[in-house]
Amino acid sequence: MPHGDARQPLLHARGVRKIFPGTIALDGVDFSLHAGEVHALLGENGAGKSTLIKCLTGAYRRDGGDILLDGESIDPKGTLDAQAYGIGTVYQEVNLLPNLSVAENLSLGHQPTRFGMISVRAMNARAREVLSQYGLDIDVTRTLDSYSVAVQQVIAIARAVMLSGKVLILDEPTASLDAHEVKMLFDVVRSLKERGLGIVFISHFLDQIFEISDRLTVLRNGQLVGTEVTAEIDRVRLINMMLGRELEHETRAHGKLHEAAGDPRLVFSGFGRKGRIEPFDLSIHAGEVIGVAGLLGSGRTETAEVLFGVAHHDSGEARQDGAPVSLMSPRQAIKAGFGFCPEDRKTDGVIADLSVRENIALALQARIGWMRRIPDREQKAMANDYIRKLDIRTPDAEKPVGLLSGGNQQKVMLARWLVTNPSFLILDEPTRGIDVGAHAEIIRLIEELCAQGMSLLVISSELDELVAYSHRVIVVRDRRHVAELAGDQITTGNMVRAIAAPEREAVN
Amino acid sequence: MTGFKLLLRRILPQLITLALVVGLISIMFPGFFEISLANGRLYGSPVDIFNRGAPVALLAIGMTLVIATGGIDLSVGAVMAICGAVAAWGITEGYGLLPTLLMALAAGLACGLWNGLLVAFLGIQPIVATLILMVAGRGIAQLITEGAILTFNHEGMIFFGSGSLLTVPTPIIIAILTGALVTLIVRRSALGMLIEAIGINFRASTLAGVNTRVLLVAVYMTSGLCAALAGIIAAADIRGADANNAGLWLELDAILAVVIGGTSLLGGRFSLIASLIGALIIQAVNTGILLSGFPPEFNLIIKAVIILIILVLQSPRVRTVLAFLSTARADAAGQEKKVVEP
Amino acid sequence: MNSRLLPLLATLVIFLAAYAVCYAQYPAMLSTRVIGNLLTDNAFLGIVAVGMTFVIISGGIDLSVGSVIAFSGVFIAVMLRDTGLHPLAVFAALLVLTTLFGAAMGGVIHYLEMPPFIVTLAGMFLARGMAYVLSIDSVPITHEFYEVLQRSYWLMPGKGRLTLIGGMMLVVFLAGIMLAHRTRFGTNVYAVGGGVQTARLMGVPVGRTTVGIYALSGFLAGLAGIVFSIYTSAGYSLATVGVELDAIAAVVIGGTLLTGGSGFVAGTLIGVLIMGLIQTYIIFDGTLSSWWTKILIGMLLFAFIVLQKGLVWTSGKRRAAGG
Amino acid sequence: MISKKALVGAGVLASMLMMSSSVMAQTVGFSQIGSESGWRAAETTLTLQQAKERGIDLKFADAQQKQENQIKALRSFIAQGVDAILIAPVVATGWDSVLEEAKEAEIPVILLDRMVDSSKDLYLTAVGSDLVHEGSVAGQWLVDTLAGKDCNVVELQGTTGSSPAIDRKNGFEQAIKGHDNIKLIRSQTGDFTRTKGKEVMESFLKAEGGGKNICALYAHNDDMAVGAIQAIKEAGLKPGSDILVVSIDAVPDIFQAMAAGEANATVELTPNMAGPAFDALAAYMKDGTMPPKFIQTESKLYTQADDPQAVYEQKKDLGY
Repeated sequence: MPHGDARQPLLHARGVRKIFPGTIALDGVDFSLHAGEVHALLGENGAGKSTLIKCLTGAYRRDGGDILLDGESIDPKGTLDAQAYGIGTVYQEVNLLPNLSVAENLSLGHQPTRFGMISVRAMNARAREVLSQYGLDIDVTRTLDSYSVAVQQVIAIARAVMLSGKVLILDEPTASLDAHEVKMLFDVVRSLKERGLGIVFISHFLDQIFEISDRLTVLRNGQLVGTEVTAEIDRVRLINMMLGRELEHETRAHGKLHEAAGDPRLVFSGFGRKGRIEPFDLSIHAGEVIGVAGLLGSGRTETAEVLFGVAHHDSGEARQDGAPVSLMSPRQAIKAGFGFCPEDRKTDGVIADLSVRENIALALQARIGWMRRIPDREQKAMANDYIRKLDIRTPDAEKPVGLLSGGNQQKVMLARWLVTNPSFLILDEPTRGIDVGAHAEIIRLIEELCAQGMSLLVISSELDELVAYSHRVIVVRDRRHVAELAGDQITTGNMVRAIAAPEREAVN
Repeated sequence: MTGFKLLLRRILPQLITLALVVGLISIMFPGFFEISLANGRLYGSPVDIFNRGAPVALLAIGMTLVIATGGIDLSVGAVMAICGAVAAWGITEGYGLLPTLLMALAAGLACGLWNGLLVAFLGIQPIVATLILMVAGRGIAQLITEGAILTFNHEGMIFFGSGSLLTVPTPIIIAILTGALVTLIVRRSALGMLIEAIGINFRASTLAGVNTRVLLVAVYMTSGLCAALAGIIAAADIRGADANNAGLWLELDAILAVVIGGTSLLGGRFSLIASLIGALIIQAVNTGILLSGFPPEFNLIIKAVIILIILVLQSPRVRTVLAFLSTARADAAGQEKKVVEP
Repeated sequence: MNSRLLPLLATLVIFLAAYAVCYAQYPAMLSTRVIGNLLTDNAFLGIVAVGMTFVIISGGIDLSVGSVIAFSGVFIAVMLRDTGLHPLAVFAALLVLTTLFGAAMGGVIHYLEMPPFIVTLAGMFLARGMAYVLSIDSVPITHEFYEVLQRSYWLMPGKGRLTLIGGMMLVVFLAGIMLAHRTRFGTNVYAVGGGVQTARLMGVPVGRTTVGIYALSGFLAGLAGIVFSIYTSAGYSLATVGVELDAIAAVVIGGTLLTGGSGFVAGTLIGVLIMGLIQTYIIFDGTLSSWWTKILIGMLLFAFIVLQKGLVWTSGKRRAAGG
Repeated sequence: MISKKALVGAGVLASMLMMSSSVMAQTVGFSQIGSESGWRAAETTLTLQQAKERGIDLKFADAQQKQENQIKALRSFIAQGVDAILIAPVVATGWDSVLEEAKEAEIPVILLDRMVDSSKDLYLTAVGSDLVHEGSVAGQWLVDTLAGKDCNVVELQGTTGSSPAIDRKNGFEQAIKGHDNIKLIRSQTGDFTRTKGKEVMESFLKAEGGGKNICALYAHNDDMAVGAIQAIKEAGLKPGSDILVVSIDAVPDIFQAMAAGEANATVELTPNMAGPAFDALAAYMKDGTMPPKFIQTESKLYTQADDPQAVYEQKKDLGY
């Protein structure tokens, strides 16, 4: 290890091995974590990050290697066992119970009791006290699902720290948070660091890694690439470590204005829905990419849902090539040649138990009706075609899509819409939660599609990305479209200003 | 060819179970396999199993589709009573065979429509939505028969219960034809895949443009239609509509048949033929009990124990253990991985 | 207001409104007799519905309870007839038996990963089958202790009786409410209903809880069987057919979601009372034929579910629009 | 929901009007078991008819086969303050406390069709037939008809555990006791329904050499017999001659079968239990005449010699 620390590490994994049938998921990986340190863990999907975490927390039985905590060898039998040792984990999808109150979630299994009965007052008081350490002042008797994901995430951290208190593993905690919420979370992480916890931090966002971590460890294909002090490494080198190659596609300002040839393909005027998104005007040309920037909950997903008919618009109208078009349901939108890759792949996107082939054929089949079944041979050809084109990593087209990784599921979703040959495709966070390689491929694909004349509306919280491929960018705030940037105006700075600007010009 | 092999592998557990149950009966009752021709009709205990199993088999066809969408239909027994009552009423009122049959089938469709609307458009949980018709349906059937057993002597109608075609009893033919037809429609069209998609992920299916609500309604209507056929058979069999007892508790048998057929109650992948074999297994157990000569107070306990054994052997955990014993260790590790994934 | 309480409140409002309508038509409906009857006549249903509430909150279902009640009655009657045991000893033996029966079903559900619907369906057949094997006859209970139990009631003003079993139901409801909201077991039940995987990750002993839930349901079904045997002083293998469906309906009317995770024991009490009210109203009316009775019960069930859904939906919408 | 309330309101008005027109009439509560068979439906029809003829305001409550519902109904009748209660109890046991409540409220109770185990002073009288006797009438007919010939009998029982099933089985067994020529070879439940009657008979036929070993069928009710007759016919045998058929209830359909020579005998259970009950009630109300504790209706045996077609015509409109 290049930057060995004189102190004894808090958590030390030595030569951890994990073998799955056919693959070596972890091949003798070393990893060390000090008290009061934030240690980032990086790597593409499939690099072995999750496997390493699961071996550390005992969710997997490792096939070799030692794990030392405070210098003592430990062998956790499962998540709970790990917790007892002092190792807590918080996942991207909050692993708390939405139907229980905040206080119950915090104290589950450790409720204060009097005469065998739970003392609700003590439980709530304790919850309030614990959360106040994290700067949260909320009604702890309300159910968890009445709070935002960020708050839930902090509650999850609070619970993990309360129960373990030595090592905190954060597995992509920021994936569904907006910038403000990330800041709140990082404040929490910093304060925990000061309290002497060792924190393992996993994220795809390089900015965040540079901002929060002290050291970082990169894995690739189940092997340790290296551990570095964050302050001493630059971006390019880090990406090289992760990919083992130069990034072919560096994000840079696009600079080119879309040649608005002729009339727009789609014109939405006064389009909106009460309570979801204020009426907006939007026109889209063939071969144009429109970016949508804004924070989570600002109305960006709502914009997509209104356009696609998921939420019925209650004002305005839509015209396609000059003729009015009805968009009151996804079916009508699909009939008009729309496609929509939703943000939440798991619940809104893939049909987990159906095969890759069936998932790809689904939207096309739904459009041409149940009576005219796409013959198996055609389905297979279609699926194989896109498996090749989009480089979907799957042994064959018959594998249930739920068993694929997130990035590959995203590609299947894309393929599902591409086979319908849409004229207008809406992508909501197409690159969220997927590894850097797949990320670049999807961005290249977006550019390719628009070159072929498809119109795209892409929602993303990665502003660099929007700068790279958008011809115009709509900025959304407080459920309103507040700005439209085009050409040279499209810079991250302009977007951030538009997102952040308090609304002074508003009349009401 | 591979499709056939896949199918065989899918229904193999059910086939083995059926063979075991039948084997058990034939040990206790050696004359079991004797089949003869009487009155131009096949006659024998195996024929009885098919014949008596026909109503449950029909219910199981509709039930399979409903369960594949993640729902359940508790009302099918009551719907049988309603449709039987309509059929008996129509024939005694002299509407003629064809109009009467159409009326009975329409009644089944209407019941399915009601269930489907409650589930798909009012968003009521299937078990509650169909409970309403389960409670009220028998009342509706009695309203039609005015509480009495409405008897008829129309030869054409009776044919559907106790007639035969080319020596095969009509109910068997109806059940097989319906099963084949529904399988054909569902698998040759895209319906099967769309139904499975709805059962696995309703919201994602809607977003992919699947007409989820209409399909849901259609599935409950199919269930109603199957129940109507079963109701007509049941009424024709005894030449009368017995509103109180026709199809009583058969919904539970139908659900059991589907589960024994290996379709998950959570919805998703389904197999109609496996459900049909499931219905046969249940009827084989029933017929076996009748042939055994045990006192009737033991009927339920025998049935419960046999079904419990079948279900335990088919349970995912026991299957995993069996798979673990029969395949390589590596395979089992793969299984374990799937289970652990949070 | 806490949004969790909304369905409960909706149910209460519906109950009071329905009672007011009944009272307007038949003033005798507000007599202490009718109120006493509501408690006494629905005692066994209420007790079993408490167990069903826990099962449903955990995301399961228990179809066996009706048969278990019938089995309990026959078991008690046969034991009292054939052995010299005191009823209390028989009660204890029975409760152990039904609790174990429930626990066994819970064990099969959890450890064999089988759906509760099917496991308890088999349990339903099994329990009734065992009742048949014990005795197909209706066996009267003549023990003097039973007379004491039956004669212990408080005569309310207006000749209404608050009987022991009616009071017992209220006690069970109180205990159920405490168990649900004031014990770790109760929280664990909600947790399992909220998500089995997550609950497991958070350290909820899912297996123990599942077994406990069905054991509780079996225990309460046994208790309901004792109450039913006091109610009818007999054991009869054909008794209480379909009570599981009544219990489920009461739980659902009481605002508990069949999907699990949310609901209230107190709501179930109101659900039971609403069902009793409907029956009383139909009897007071006295003009409905057998079939119209069934149709009306179905229609009212439908009306209650839709009404409740509507109330929850509109207030949810108002909240969304407001916030 | 508003329209619903309006509906209920209209109902209030209508029932008030109706009440005012029958102010003088007695109010009698009638707790019926349910409508599980044609016979039961006929009993309900006749009770309603009889009440109407006498100007009695009958409160009808259907218990859907559940004792608990019947107890609820009785308690509601008491709370409502009816003048008398008729009840067809679903099971004999378990009526003590509710009958005591009725007694305390001084409401006379009359049992219809089936008996209860309770003390005799808890009810005014019971109208019904003797179920054991019915079974033995059927058994005696078989004994007489066979006149010593060997005969294997199969039995279709009613719903397992129900009192008619138990008593009719006992009565029949008593009658054939000591007649060694008659052997009961198989007995299964047919749940009192035609469907099950047919299905069980089919198995009997298979199990007994295609029916060659069976000489007679005894069914606990006519409905099961009607189903079984079809099964016998479908097996290529002649019911009524190859296999003798005797059953109980005397519903219209069995007379059709008898007219066609497919059934041999049935024992009548009259559905008119309410007539004698109302008579006894009227006498008691007038001057306190205590009726006998059990008013037994006739268990008349009908055979093919009794002009079954005529009986059918006479019975078919009684609501069976």
